[in-house]
Amino acid sequence: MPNIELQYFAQLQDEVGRAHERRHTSAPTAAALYDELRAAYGFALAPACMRVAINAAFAPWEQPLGEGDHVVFIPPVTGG
Amino acid sequence: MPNIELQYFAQLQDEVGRAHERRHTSAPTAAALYDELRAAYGFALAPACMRVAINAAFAPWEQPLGEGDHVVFIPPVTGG
Amino acid sequence: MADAPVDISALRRALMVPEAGGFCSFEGWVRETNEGQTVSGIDYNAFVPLALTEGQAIVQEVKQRFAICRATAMHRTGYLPVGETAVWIGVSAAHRDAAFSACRYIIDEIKQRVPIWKKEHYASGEVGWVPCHTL
Amino acid sequence: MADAPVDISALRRALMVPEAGGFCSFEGWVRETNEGQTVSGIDYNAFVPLALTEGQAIVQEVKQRFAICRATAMHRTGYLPVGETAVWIGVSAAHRDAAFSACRYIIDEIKQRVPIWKKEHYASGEVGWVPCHTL
Repeated sequence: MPNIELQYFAQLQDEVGRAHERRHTSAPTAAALYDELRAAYGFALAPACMRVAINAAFAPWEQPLGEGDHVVFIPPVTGG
Repeated sequence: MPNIELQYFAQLQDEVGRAHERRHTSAPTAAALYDELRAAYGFALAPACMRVAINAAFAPWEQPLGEGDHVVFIPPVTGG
Repeated sequence: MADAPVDISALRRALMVPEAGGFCSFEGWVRETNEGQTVSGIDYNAFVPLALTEGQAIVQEVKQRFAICRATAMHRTGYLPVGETAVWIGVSAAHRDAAFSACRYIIDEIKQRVPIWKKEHYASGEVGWVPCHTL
Repeated sequence: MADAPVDISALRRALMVPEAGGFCSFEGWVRETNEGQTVSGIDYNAFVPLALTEGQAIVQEVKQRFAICRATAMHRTGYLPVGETAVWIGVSAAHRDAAFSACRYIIDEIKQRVPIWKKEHYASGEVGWVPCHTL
């Protein structure tokens, strides 16, 4: 099972209660990982309104995850 | 014949050779006055591309002139 | 209308109100080339009383037409070398759309209506009145 | 991306090139009210590495899409009280149309794509993540 580096921002960070997490997961894709985390932490946001970044670049939800990948789920942005 | 206070700007000032002029004229309107000055100084600009200000406010070309009026013919503006 | 450099940061500060979330400004700078000629500076000639009246009218218009908080415009007169700020416009608004639209409106109207004329001084030593706005 | 106040006049100066005749800037200020609630300040949370990449991509895009000279964007992170400048964008161009269009494009894209999130602090003592842009 790959080791994934998770970083949380905005409301996800509040829901998890921390900004970083190292997680062993069998989730094959970013989409599956979000489902797993949503079940664990009760995230309110549906993936349809979000994006995912893998290793600090936007990536498709179906991108396979590899050992040591850094994953960030991106809630709707509100900067500016 | 009314006494008119003329002030010249931009290319008109160059054509007249000065910025101010006090002129006795029988021209009944601003339009007639411009024709008179154009004949005298050879202004290149046609009135169709210009506006006129009487007493520091834009005015119709056909506005009658009165004693002591301050008249400025406004070439196409190029500020900004 | 100003015949000497203006403290822009003071003009900007006067537009800051707590309800404003967006601020748009435009500056016109003296450009080095125009129509293929090298410019060393521009002499701005203005009919000041009417330029002030028209400028104030334009600012009133944007306050009626757009949902803005505050707006200011400043235009220099006299000789300005390349790189100097000839015109400054600032608009604050609750939202950015009004700030951009009002700022654009002001500069467009200044270029159409305010009695100011540019005499360009060229590197060649020649001078020339800009005939009219090309853009 | 800056976690402390930035010298805006230095950013502006870096956009001054002799070919530039127009300069448009946009600033986003922390506003006192949002959706009827009184705001005391906003905490900006950013995923900095990706925010930088996206910001640079947006600036590259405007250089390709619009006839501009230079463009810069700055966004603050951390807690800012009402009235502070959270975002600053500046664009210089030969002509004003490109300057306005590029400046507007940059702020619109920042609001759409750059991973930054606002947590509003209300006068009531409550805090809340802004759910999404309403305007």
